[in-house]
Parts: sequence; structure tokens; C-alpha cells
Amino acid sequence: MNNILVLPMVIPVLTGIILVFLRSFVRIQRWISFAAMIGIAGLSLYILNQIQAEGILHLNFGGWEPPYGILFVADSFSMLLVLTTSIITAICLLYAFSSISKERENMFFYPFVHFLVAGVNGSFMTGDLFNLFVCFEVMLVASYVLISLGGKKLQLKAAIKYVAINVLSSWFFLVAIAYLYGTVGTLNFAHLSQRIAEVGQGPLLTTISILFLLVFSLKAGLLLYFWLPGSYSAPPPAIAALFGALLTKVGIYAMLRVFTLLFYHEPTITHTIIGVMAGITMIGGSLGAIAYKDIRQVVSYNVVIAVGFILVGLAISTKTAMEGSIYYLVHDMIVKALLFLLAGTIIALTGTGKIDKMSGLIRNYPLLGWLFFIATLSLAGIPPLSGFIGKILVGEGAIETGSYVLLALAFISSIFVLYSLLRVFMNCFWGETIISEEDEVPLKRGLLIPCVLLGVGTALLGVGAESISTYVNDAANTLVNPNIYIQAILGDQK
Amino acid sequence: MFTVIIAIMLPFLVAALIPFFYKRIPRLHIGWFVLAVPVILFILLARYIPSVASGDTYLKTIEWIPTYGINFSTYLDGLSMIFGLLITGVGSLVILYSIYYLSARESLHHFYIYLLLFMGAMLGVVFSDNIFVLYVFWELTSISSFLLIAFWYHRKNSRYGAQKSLLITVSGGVAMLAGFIMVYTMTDTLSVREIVMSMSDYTNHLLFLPAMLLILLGAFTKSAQFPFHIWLPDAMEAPTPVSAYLHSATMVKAGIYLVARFTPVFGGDQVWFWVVGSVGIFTLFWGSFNAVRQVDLKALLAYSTISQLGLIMSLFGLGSAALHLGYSSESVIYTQATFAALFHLINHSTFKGALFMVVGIIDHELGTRDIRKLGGLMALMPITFTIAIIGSFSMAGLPPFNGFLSKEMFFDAVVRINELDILAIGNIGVLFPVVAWIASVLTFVYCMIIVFKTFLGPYQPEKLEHIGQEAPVGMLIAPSVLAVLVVSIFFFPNLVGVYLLKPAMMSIFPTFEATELAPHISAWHGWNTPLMMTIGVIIVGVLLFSILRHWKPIYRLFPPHWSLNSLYNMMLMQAEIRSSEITRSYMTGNLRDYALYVYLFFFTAVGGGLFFLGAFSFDSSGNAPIRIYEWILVLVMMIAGISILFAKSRLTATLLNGVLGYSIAIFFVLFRAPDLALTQLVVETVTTALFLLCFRFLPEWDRETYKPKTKMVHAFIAIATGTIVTLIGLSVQSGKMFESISVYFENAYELAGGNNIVNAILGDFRAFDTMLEVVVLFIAGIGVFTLIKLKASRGGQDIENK
Amino acid sequence: MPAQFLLNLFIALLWMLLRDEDVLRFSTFFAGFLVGIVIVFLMHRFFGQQFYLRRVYSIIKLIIIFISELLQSSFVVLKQILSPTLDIKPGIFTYETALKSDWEVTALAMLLTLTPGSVVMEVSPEGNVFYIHGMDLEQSKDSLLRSLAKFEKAIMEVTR
Amino acid sequence: MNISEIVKYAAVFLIFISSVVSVISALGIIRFPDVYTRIHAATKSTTLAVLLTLTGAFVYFWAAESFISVRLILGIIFVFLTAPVAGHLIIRAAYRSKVKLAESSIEDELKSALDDKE
Amino acid sequence: MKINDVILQTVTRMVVFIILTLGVYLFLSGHNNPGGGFIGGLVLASAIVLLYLAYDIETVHKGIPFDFKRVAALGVLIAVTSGFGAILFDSHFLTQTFSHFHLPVFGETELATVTIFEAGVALAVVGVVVTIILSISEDE
Amino acid sequence: METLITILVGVLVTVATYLILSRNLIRVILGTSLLSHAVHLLIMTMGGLKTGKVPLLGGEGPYVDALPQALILTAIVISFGVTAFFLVLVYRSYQESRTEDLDPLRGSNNE
Amino acid sequence: MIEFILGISLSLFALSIAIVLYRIIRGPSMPDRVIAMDTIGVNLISGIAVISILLKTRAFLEVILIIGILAFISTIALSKFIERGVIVEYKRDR
Ligand code: NA
Ligand code: NA
Repeated sequence: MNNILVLPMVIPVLTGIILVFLRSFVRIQRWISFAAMIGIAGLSLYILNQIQAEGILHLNFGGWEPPYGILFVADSFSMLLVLTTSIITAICLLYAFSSISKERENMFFYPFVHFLVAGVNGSFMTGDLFNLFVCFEVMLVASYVLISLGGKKLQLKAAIKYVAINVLSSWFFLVAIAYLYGTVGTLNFAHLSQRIAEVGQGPLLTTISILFLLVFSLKAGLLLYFWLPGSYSAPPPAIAALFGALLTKVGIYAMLRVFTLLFYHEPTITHTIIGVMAGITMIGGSLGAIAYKDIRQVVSYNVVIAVGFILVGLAISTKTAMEGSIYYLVHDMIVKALLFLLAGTIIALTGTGKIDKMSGLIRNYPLLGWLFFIATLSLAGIPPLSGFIGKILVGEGAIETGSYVLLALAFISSIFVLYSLLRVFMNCFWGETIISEEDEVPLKRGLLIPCVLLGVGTALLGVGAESISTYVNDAANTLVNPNIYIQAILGDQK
Repeated sequence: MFTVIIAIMLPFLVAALIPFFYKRIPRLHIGWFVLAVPVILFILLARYIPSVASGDTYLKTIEWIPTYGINFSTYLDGLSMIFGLLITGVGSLVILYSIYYLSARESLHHFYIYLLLFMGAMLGVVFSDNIFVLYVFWELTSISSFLLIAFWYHRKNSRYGAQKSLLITVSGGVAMLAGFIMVYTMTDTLSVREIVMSMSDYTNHLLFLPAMLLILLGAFTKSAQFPFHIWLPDAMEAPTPVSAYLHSATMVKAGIYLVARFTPVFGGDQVWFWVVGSVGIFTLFWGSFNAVRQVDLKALLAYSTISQLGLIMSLFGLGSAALHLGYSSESVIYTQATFAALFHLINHSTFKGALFMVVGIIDHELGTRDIRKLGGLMALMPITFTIAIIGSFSMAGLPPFNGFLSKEMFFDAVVRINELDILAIGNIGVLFPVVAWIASVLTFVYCMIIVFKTFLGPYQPEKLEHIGQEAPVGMLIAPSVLAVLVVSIFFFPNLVGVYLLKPAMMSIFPTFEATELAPHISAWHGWNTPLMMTIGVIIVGVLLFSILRHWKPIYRLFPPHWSLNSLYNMMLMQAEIRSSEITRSYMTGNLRDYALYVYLFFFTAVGGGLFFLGAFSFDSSGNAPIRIYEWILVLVMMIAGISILFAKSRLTATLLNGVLGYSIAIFFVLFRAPDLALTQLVVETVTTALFLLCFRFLPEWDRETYKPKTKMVHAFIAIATGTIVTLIGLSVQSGKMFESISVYFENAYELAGGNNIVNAILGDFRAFDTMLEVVVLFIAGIGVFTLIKLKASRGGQDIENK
Repeated sequence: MPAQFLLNLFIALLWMLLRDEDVLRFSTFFAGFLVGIVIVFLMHRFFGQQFYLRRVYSIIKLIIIFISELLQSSFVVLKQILSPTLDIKPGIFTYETALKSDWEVTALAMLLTLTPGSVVMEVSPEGNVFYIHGMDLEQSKDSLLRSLAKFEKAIMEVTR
Repeated sequence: MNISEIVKYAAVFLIFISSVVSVISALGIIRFPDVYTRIHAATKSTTLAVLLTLTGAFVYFWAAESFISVRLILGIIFVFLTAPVAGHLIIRAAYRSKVKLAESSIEDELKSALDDKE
Repeated sequence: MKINDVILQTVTRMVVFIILTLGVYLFLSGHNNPGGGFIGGLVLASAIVLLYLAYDIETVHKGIPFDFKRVAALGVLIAVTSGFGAILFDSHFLTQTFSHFHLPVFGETELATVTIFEAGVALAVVGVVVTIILSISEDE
Repeated sequence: METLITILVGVLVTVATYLILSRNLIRVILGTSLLSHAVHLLIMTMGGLKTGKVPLLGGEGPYVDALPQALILTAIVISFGVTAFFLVLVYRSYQESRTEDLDPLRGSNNE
Repeated sequence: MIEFILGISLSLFALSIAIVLYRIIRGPSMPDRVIAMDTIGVNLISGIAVISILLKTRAFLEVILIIGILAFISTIALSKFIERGVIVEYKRDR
């Protein structure tokens, strides 16, 4: 029956609603939020191990057999992401406890975070195309609110663009669903895959697949990332960290899912386009990362680079490359969260985001500096931190398939990552110390602990890459063999 | 029991412990505590010398990421032994020296942590058998070097030097990683030993050459080969013990190590020969040429190091000729170049280490390293002077110092390679001995500069920061030990040859007969070409040194902005400027542009797909008939829609939008969708009400003020989008492939107990959608509430606007 | 008067109980209600009040006036629209009403609005003065005033 | 032709009439000189049209399926109640938002009242 | 001259009851006829909107003193937790059951768990729509 | 009929696209509103039009495809929520920066 | 025959909508547009009544009622907006 599968989505929804009733009890809200996230993390770990034992799990809502009803599907890939999501959210919540203003906490901040997570987890787990749309909307609307929560001018400006672009992308999503439904008459992923395989992915279906590519690219920030830097630098750090860690990942996930499960028949067209887009994205991200002297901008463009990097794996689509992408995905979620939290902390301490207006912070805040340094190295794929293994595997895949241009871009972009963040590090933390000890704003432990946790996380994930290798391996295996998925869902029906 | 893995781990462990220790014990002692690490490791390693010399190797594996074959495999053989001894040996001396060099006011714990990190990483590089693990440590050496260079991070130059070194060496490392992955792809193994064994099968592989070049790129950047050498002089911003240790004795030799390690893999190819040989020999020249013009003693030593590294590198290139020829009694002779390389590697570490420490003493005692301010120190610091003489003369290639021996072997190798015609050397080959000789002359000159400009001539106390004296004994121990080594190796070279060099040669030439790889080293080898060349070097060198003042101005012929350094600076600056220009040109922050990009992508990718894939098809045979009233209603909708574009007031536009909404409702009726019609109507009305509510707070809209051309572009995009949407829609209509699954829902009554199929789908079959949709609505609802109630102007202080 | 209605309901329920059917039917209830009407009508003098259905009759009469007004006015308007030349003299005039309660005022306004060629534009804050727009004042103001009085009477029949 | 057939035809005829009325009143909304006169077309003949249609539909369903539609009756009542109110509100809004009376207007007693008390 | 809304308010009082009844009817009959939680909720909401239009926020709040945010939250809560009912009976999340009962007064009646779900939906819709409109209107 | 409606969809999309490229945010919102109208019609059309009876069971089939109807219903409600939020966002933004014109709202890239 | 007449009627209602659309587009005043809007609603009611007969279904009778309600509500809202600029007041001063 696997009713447990619904919990990663329903727990946050319910928690969110209950917290609405507990509006004035901020302290209770905090701890319930945190506990819920930890609970989901535990659950998803349990499910993840269950999958290793029993194969892909699924839950048919209302008991309706696929393809007629909606279902949640848990495979290693999705659960790995759900697990990471909940852990990261828990940590970001910890950060929020000491950084989010009382006003926001009173204005349903925690419920919105929970709804966001619900949408994210739902997107990871759903096995139905239209339900994916709905889950996206849950996530998006929550993110709309979070980005504007607080009502600052800058936030509102960014929110307008963010909302408009996402409304447009949601519209394209609906159009694509309409076309696909019109063509193959079903919505269930496994069934869609089966039907598409049956008639072959003709020109029309390929065109429709490119439309899906447009939709997910917008969400993932693949090539169409222009909305991202502005939006991610507007909200407070805890929210920005969640955005940086989670939102684009959902788009990436959807793209991986759709182009490995449904539209994998014409890789010379679709995957080539993805490859080109990934390449341009890495270039654009790299340029952006060194173009600005504002920490938030630098960090945001680093998100863009990572998107390109991860999707190189999809463009290549070998099992090794997929494993690399998955590793990198998990890694990026952790480190991006860390990076956004650090950037936020720095800005909070110095009151500016401009790197040439600060200097010598490491004397005032050594731990913060070292965490930033670790984040820098990790993002650049410097071993033994977590970015390393993904980088190697993607590289392997690229070489196996002769995608040398992508390989070059992927590896060179990591140098840009290093340079851009190093610049921030050296400008902010090194140099003459300009904050005297009297003027030093004390760094709250509540801000530091979450960063430390994430920093330890990236180190552990790098050193302990083996610990998740079984999951990653299984995840990639499912991605490159769509039949495993189809069998698990439709089973003996065909 | 001692294992190499422990040797690698020990420095890391101690480094990890330092933060807990250093506050508890008096500061100066921390150096002594740290000193124990390399000393212990040196002793432990040294105990393996006899067995390694007899041909034993030690392999040990601890699993790390077995899934991907990435394991801690350590391999102790002759080659790694040399480096291991250098790292721990020079490490011990440098730490000893540093105890006296660094004042207790410095943040010593940082210093020693970095140093230990480096030591562990460096040991990891030389002992790793797994190429990916090797890479891990490789990058770690770059990072620890970065931290050490920027030890005085408040200085601008320190930061600059640190960044430069990191960028260059990490870039090289990334290239090397790509090369490693290629090697792995070819050979399917990550073990260097296995790669050595199997690579001969892949010499024709497409990836062979790229892999080789990429790995060499890694080696060249790390070993400061031309044109990547530019980071090394700037790295001299580090405290002198660091320069002595990392930037002359060990880290910069990691690239050398890599070349040596991969000589049996790639050395058989003539590209290897040419690239390694010629890059090395040119670096040798360029380094020595530039060293002469330096006025900062440390910079001089940096260029000298570059030059010496080039020498060693070129020797490895030349030695690979033996592999190219394959094992035979004739080809063995070429292995002597490699032998010389290894020998000089050791020698260089000794004399250069000593010289750096000498410069450190001068800097420490007198507060300057500027040659123009120095002079007459001989009387002031006699011991230092003695050490300087020993180091410099060794470097200049004079007897009775070890540098003489390896220099002779070098000349021998370049002369001999000239005789080799198999590698299509021809006339170009003559360049090797010529360049080598010129470089050696220049080397001689700068060695003289070090000694005579610093220690002889007039003493100028007024130019010094503080009046100095001979350094404390503790500071002199380390350089003295090295100086003693310089001399004793000259007298007992074959001890080194048999116990250290031969086993290393066996690792580099596994297919060769071990006994032939270690020639007897003797100071006197007859009146042969190399000796003539050396004599020539001395004569011309003395001459040039004495008229230095007269020819030094030729350096001014090179405009400073044409240097590689300014190229590097310009590249970084231009990268920032251009990328800023490019990024700002399309990241306008304007929603309209962003929407345009989306539409442009739709037009290109989806539209392009539609046309180029030939996806369009049209078949209206399955269409339902159209009645007159439907025509009229469609027309009404089109007119209403288009009129919105021309509406002069927002209210009109809203009303027209309402007309559309209501018309759609009647189409829903015509298409037999009562639930939809109901929902659509209510939602449309409420939406209109919302518009009206918000209009209260917003001004009436103005006319669009776009230029006609912009309007045309917009119109084109709009029409194109509409057209593509329609065309795909028509194609889908014509290309339906399957019956919809919804036939199943017609059993709604039996299955879900309802007669309203739509309602059964919403409430039962797809209730989950409905549930989430309510959640969406809920989020939007309280979202609106928060948006209105929480205003920045009213809200209190919070974290991000402090 | 509510007492009469309640009594009527009671009779209808009683009727249903007496019929003792397995299922509750509206028709049975309706029949019982009719019986009740007859009984209450016969007995209404005992309550010392008007028969409560008299008011229903007044309401129906009012509705019929409504409908007939609507028909007439529509006809007039249609004629105007279709006439080749539009020759109308519109204008706004006032009317003071004797009606008091909200319901009365509303009913009168609605009636007026449905009357040929007139629309109520404003009601004074006190609720006693109507400002009326007439489509063709020259021709129809007098007849308008006449029918206004008729409406007031009809409404009062219902409410008082 | 039985009774119900005749009733059906009558109903359809009613609907037809009302559709004609509807078109004419639509023309009125186009043709009348100002908003104050157009409202007469809207509140009277259009309302009549819809009431006739609904009645026709009601009768038709009654005749064809002997189905008494409470919803249609409610609809009729609703239109009856709301149409005049809607007309009243629009015209008040028009006057208060200073939409000009047609040139042919001969009297305006409201103007002074509004001016006086404001 | 102050605006006198007596006509509007009087008619509204009458009309609102028609709308409310219709809303409830649509909500209950959705299973077999057009309607359901959504539409029912929307219609109920529009009745309340009508009240706001004809009267003012304070007056309406006196008559309907709910916190509509909580109404909405309650609705969502009901809709989501109704899914859990099925889990207690060991069947899939969101499984709806229905059965026919013979009840006094109502006769043969179908009772379905989906009604609880739909009630949640309806409450949520009412709550949200009114919350939105009130939030905007209360702003100054 | 399907062809006609698909063309209508195209016209609506064209108008919407043009509106979205406007400077004025109210136009943009109207554009998104039009987009949702269009896509609802599109989904409807994709399921086939007038292919059967109203999907209320009773008597003989066939019925029209009910699934698109359910999907559209969901989509309508979602787009209502989003539009409401967007609209309020615009007016709040106007409150803070006194403009609903896009150009002054650029922000962020130079900040 | 019945279908034919009803078809014509339906077309006439559609025509009325088309005609009235002119008023919405051209105005000239806002109340003009509101009147037209209201008229469209009323014609939709008629149209749906006819469609119900044509399709032989009772499924749309609720729609009729709903349009009636909504046309009323939107007319009130629009009129109030034109008259006062505010459609929901916090407290009415009277
Ligand atoms: Na700075
Ligand atoms: Na030299």
C-alpha cells in the first residue's frame, strides 16, 4: 500500500495549516517546523532504504490503478532529493530562527516554507504529468509569497518579474500538457512513456518535447536563467538559501525525468539542444559570476553555472554521467544553501553586499571566513569536498561519449566558480581589518551553527561519497532504463 | 607498524589537533611540537631505503569510494621514496628554521596548520597510486600553498600572489583531472601501476595525445614551466620558510614528480619528448635570463628556481628518448638524462633550500632583501656567508659541490641527444646544447650576484631597516645541514646513486634492466665536451659578471607591459570588464526583455522544431460542425480580444477581458461542460472585482510609448507565438494517436458512486489534484493577506537592513 | 398574521400524519396545505384579523402590475428604437413619495424603473424624494405622475 | 399534433420573439443619444426578452419532459428583481461621474440638489 | 447629496438568500449534477461579496463574525485530513467510499466520504476568496 | 469546430503576448489572464469537441471527454489564485515605488 | 423545425451580443460600457436557455441562475467603482 509515500508531501501541508492556527505562538511554530522537517528526513531515509530492498515504490491515491488515478512514485532519485530537501530546509529553518524578523514570523513565514517544501517534494514524487503541474504551482505560489514577504521595494520589484516569468512558464507547461494529452491521451508518466515508445517519438512529439524543454528550462534556469539572479538576491538569506538550494533543482529534476522517461528516443535532437543550452548556460553563468561586485549577484550566477553543469549529464545521458549529475545535484543543494546563508550573514554583519566595501573580516569572524572558503572550494569541485565526485563522473561521461566541448566548458566553468568566489573571499575576509572590535557586530550562534552544519555536510558528502553511492547508482540505473520504472508502475498490465 | 597511509595521515591529524593545543602551551613551543612530525616520518621512511633499494615496493589500499574505484592506494617505490625523503627531510629543516624565523606575535597556529596540511598533501601526491586520489592531494597542495602565500593576508601583494598561484595551479589541476579521466577511459583503471602496464595498448587511441597534453599542462603549471611560471615570483610573498619548502624544494617539484611518474606511460611518444624537453629547456633559459635582472634576492631565487625546474624538466624529456627507442643496449645511454634529472632534483633541493634560508636570514636580520641596499655582509655574518657561497657555487655548477656533478651530466645529456636522429631532431637538436650553455652562463652570473653583491662590496647600514648581526644559532642549523649535504653529496655521490636514484630509475623505466640504469657518478670524467662547456661557462660568466653594469640595460628593451605578467593581469581585468559588459547588456532587469527572451526561445526552438522536423500536419475531417451562432461568438471573442490592445482605459480593457471570460463560459456550455461554465463565470466575476478593488490604488494607464519599430517587433513576436501555438494545436488534432484514458471514468457511478463524471474525477479519481489546488488557493489567499498587511515601511528592523 | 400561517402549516403536517404513508411526499403535504387554507379562511375572523392570503393576493396583483408595466414600457422603447427619427426630449424630475419603509421605497423605485420611459436615478438620503430620468418628458410626464400614484396605492395594499 | 406539441411550439415562438426583441434593444443601446436614454433600452426591453426566453424554456421543459424547473423560476424572479436595481445603480453612477446628458434634454432637477448639499 | 443605497440594500437582503441557498444546493448536488465543493464555495463566496458591495465591511462583519483566514485553513485541513481517513481503514490515501442508506425523512440516500472532502474544499474556497477581497478592501 | 477554436486560441495568444510585452503591469496581468483563457480552450479542444453528451451519467452514451474538463477546472482555480496574488503584488509595488511602469522597476542589476 | 427556429434565435442572441460589443469598445462613457456588459450577461442567459433546449439537457439551468447573479454583482461593482472609485468600503458614513 505504501501510504507512507504521501507523508513527505502531506506532512508539510498539514504542518503549514496547523501553523496558521498557531500564528501568534512563534516559539511553538519554530519547533514544530523544525521537527516536521526532521521527521520527513527520517521518513525519506526509511523509504530510500525500502526502495533498495523492494524496488520502486508507488502509492495510488484513492486506490485507482495507474494510469487512471494520480500516484506518487518513490525511486532512489526522487527520494534522494526529498531527503536532501528536508535536511536542508531544516537547517535553513534553524538559520531563520535567528534571522527572520518577528514580523515575518507572525505573517506565516513558517507555513509558507512548509508549503514550498510540500510543492518541492510533491514535484519530486509525483508520477502524473498534470499533478506535476499542480505541485509546481504549490511550490511556485509559496515562493511568490516568500520572495515578497516583508514588502521591501527591492523584494517587490524582483517578485513582479519572478511571478510574471513563472506565470508565463506555467502557461507553457499547460500548453505542453494539452498537446501531449491531445496526442497520446494519457497523463501518467509510465503510461506516457509506454505509449510514446509504442508509436515512436515522431516529429510532432519531438516538437512537443521541446516545448517541455522550454518549460523546465525556465524553472531550472537552463539558458533561460535571466530571471534568476534578480529574484534570488532579493529575499532574506534564509529564503534565498531555500530558493538557491531547491527551486532550480525541481526544474532540473523534471527535465531529467521527462527526458529520460518520456522523450529519450531522439537524443540527437533533444539532447543536443540540451547540451548546447547547458554549454551556453555555463558560459553565461561564468561571465555573470565575475561581472558583479555584489555578493548576492556572484552567488546567484554560481547557481546558473551549476545548472548548466548538472544538465551536461543529461545531455550526455550515459549512466556514469547521470550518476555524476545526481551527485552534483545533491552536492549543489547543500553548498548553495550554505553559500546563500553565508552571503546573507556577511551582508547582515557589514550592512552591504559590495565586496569592495568590506575587508579583513576573517579577523572578526574567522569561522565564517573558513566556511566561505570551504564553500568556495566545494563548489569549484575541489576534492575531497562534495563537488568532486560529481565532477569526475560527469567528466567521465563526457569523455566516453566524445562530448569534449561540454567537458571543456564544464571544467573551465569550475575555474570561473573558483575565481568568482575567491574574489569575494579575498575581498571580504582578507585585507586590512576595518571593523574595530568595538564596532564588531556580534555573530549570533544561531546564524553560525546552520552554516557549520552545511559546511560539515559538504565535507562529509565528499569524504563519504560511498555512503550514498548505492542510492545514486540505483537512481541513475532507473533513469537510463525507463523500463524499470514502467514495470514498477504498470507492472503486469502489459 | 608503519605504513605509508599513516605517514600521509599524521600531518593531517596533528594539524587537526593544533587548534586545541596552541592556546594551552606557550606559543613558541608549537613549532617544536610540529617539528616532531617530519622528523619521525623521515626516520621511519629512511628505514625503508635499503629494502626499496633492493627493488621492493609496498602497496597498501584502504577503500574510500570503492564504487568508483577511488581508493587510498599508497605505493612506496624508488621514485616516491626520493620525494618522500625530500618532503620530510627538507620539511624538518624548514620547520626548525621557522621556529626562529617567525616571531611569536604571528598567528603561528595557522602557519603550522597550513604547513602540516601541505606536508600531508604532498606526501599524498607522491605516494598515491590511485590517480583520482593523487588529484585530491594535488589540489590540496595548491590550496595549502595559497593559504601560506597569503599568510600575511592584509598585504595586497600577498593576496595577489596567492590568488595568482591558486588560479594557475588549479587550472592546471583541472586540466590534469581531465587528462586523468581520459586515461581512465582508455585503460579502465585508476592505478598508476596498472596504467603503466597497460598503456602501451592504447598509444593509438584517440584520447592518448589529449590525455598526455592535459596531464603535462597540470605538471607544467605546478612546476612553474614557461609560460605558467609567472605565479612563482609572486609566491615569494610567503614567509621565507614557505618559499624554501614549497616553492623551491617540494611543491613545485610535484609537476616534476608527475612527469617522472608518467614517463613510462607516455614517454615512448615523441610528442612527449618534444614537449617536455623543449618547454623545459626554454624555461631554463627564460628563468635564468630573468633572474639576472632581479634586484630582490628572493625574486632572483624565484627565477632561479624556475630555471632549475626547467633544467630538470628538460632532462626528463630527453630521457624519454630511451623509452621511445625501446629497451636495447644503445638506448640505455639516454636513460642517463633521467638519472641526471633525479640527481639534480635532490641537489637543487639542498642548495636552493640553503640559499632561501640565507636570504631569509638576511631579510630577518637587516629588514631588506634589496641587492642595491646590501653589501659587505661577509664580515657581519660569516657563517651565513659561507653557506651562501656553498649554495651559490653549487648552483653555478662549480666543484666541489653537488651541483657540479648533475650539471655535468646535464651537459652530457644535451650533447648526446644531439647525436640522436631517430626523433627527427636534425638541425633543431643543436639548440639543446646551445640554449643549455647560454642558460648556464646566465646562471653563473646570477650566482655570482648573490654572493658578491650581497656579501662583498661596501656595507651600507644607512639603507637598512635595522643594524644586523649574525643570525641566532638555531636559525643557522638548518641551512648549515643543507650546506653540509651539498658538499658531502659531491664527495659521496654514489651513495645517493645506489640507494635513491637507482630504485627511482627502476620505477621510471620498468622495462629496462635495473643494473644498467644507475651509472657510476664521478667528479672527474675526462676532458670531454661537458667539461669544456663548463670551463666556457666559467670564463664567459666571470667576464659577463664583471661588465654587468654595461650590458644590464638591454633588459630595458623589454617594455614591462609586454610581459606575461601584464598579460595575466590584463586578462583578468578584461575578463571582468567584458563579462560585465556582456552580462549587463542582456540582463537588463526589464521584465519585457526577459519575456522577449522566452518568446524568442519558443520561436526558435519550438517553432524551429515544428518546421524543420516537419511536424506540421492538418486534417480537419474529424472536426465537429460549426453553427452560425458559434461563428458569431468566435468573432465576438476575437474582436473583444483584439480591442483590448486598443483600449484607452484600463476599465474598458477589464470589461473586454470579462466579455472574453463570459464568452468562454458559453463555449463551455456549447462543449457540454456545465461545471466548467459555472466555475469560469464565478471566477471571472470575482477576478473582475479584484481588478476593480486594486484599481483604486493604481493610476489610470497611459498610452504605450514604444517606438514604432519596437511595436513592430512586438507584433511580430506576438503573431509568431500565436501562429505556432495554433499550428501545433492543429497538428495535434490531426495526429491523435491514442484513445484517451477517460473512457474509464464513464463508469463513475459504479466506481465512485457519482453521476457527474467531472465531479467524480475531481473528488475521487484525481482528488489529489483537487486537494493540492485548494492548497494553492489557500497559499495565494493568505499570501495576499501577508502582502498587504506586512509593509516594509511599517515593519520593524530585521536582519538584512541593519 | 404569522399565527395564521403557522396554523396552516400545522394542519398540513397533521394531514400528512393522518394519511400515514410509507414515504413522505410533497404532494401529500401540498394537499394538506390546501385543506388548511380552506379551514383557516373559514376561521380567520376568530383571529380578529384579515385573512392572511389577502396579502398574497395583493402581492400577485402587484406582480401583475409589474409585468404589464414591463410589457408596455418595452413596447414603447422598442417603438422608439425602430422609429426612423429619434425625436425625444429626455430630462430629470423629482417626485415626493408618501411611502416610508425600505421595502416600500424599493418596490416603488423598481416599479418606476420598469415603467415606460422612466428610471430612478437617486433617492434622497431621507428616502422621500425620487429623482427620475424620463426618456421623453414632453409627452409622458403627466402619465408618469398618474401611474406613480397608482403604484403607491398598490404597494400600500401589500404592506399596510 | 397533441397538446404538448402545440405548447412546445408556443414556447419556441416565445423564444423567437424574445430573440428579436433582444436584437432590437441591442440596436437601441447603439442608437440612443446618451447613456441615460440607453439605459431605458437595457432595463426594459432586454429584461423583457430574457424573461420571455426563460418563460419559454420553462414552458418547453414542462411540455416536453413534464419537468418543472425551480431553477428557471428562480432565474425569472432573480432577473425581475435585479434588472431595475442594476439600471438604477448604473444611471446613478453615470450622473455622479458627470457623464453629460444628451443635448436634447430639457430638464435637470437633480443638478441643483447635488450641488446644494455637497 | 449623500448616496442613498436603500434600493440596493433592500434587494440584496432578499437576493443573498437565494444565492446562499443555491450555493448549498450546488455543493450538495455536485456528485450527480453540476456543482461540487468548488462551485458551491465560489457561489457562497459571491453571496458574501455581494453583501460587502451592498453594505460595508463593518456591517457585514457584525453579521458574519468569522476570521475567514481560519475558515480557509479549516477547509484545507478538512480536505487534507479526510484523505487520512482511508489510511485508518487500511486503504490508499484519499480513498473515497460511498454507500446507500435508508434514512428516515430523506429516504434512500447515498452517503459518500467525498462529501467531507468537498466540504473542506468549499470552506477553503469561501475563506480564501473573502480573505483576498477583505485584505485589499481594508487597506488604505 | 476544433480548427476554428484552435485559431481562436492563436488569436488570443497573440493578443496576450503583445500585452505581456507592454510596459504597463496591468496590461501584463491582463495578458496573463488572456493566456489562461486561451489555454483552457486549448485543453478543451485537445480532448475533442462535442463528441458526446454532457458528462452526467444517465441514458445512453457516449459522453464528451470529461478529463480535460477536470483539468481545466483545476487550472482555472489555480490561475485565479495566481492572478489575485499578482494583482496585489503590482499594487503593493506601486504603493512602495509609485509606479506600475516596468522601466523604473528594473532594479537589482545595478544594485 | 424547432431546432431550426431555436438555431435562429440563438444566432440572434449572439448577434445582440456582437452589436452590444460595439458599445463596450466605443463607450463613450464608462456607464455605457457597463450597460452593454449587463446586456451581454442577459443575452447569455437567453442563449443558454436555448442551448439547454437544443441539447436536451437540464445541466445548464444552474448556469442561467449563476449568470443572473453574477451579472448583478458585477454591475453593482462596476457602478460603485465608477461612482466612488471604491467598491467595498470599510465603514459607510451615513
Ligand atoms: Na574588499
Ligand atoms: Na639557473
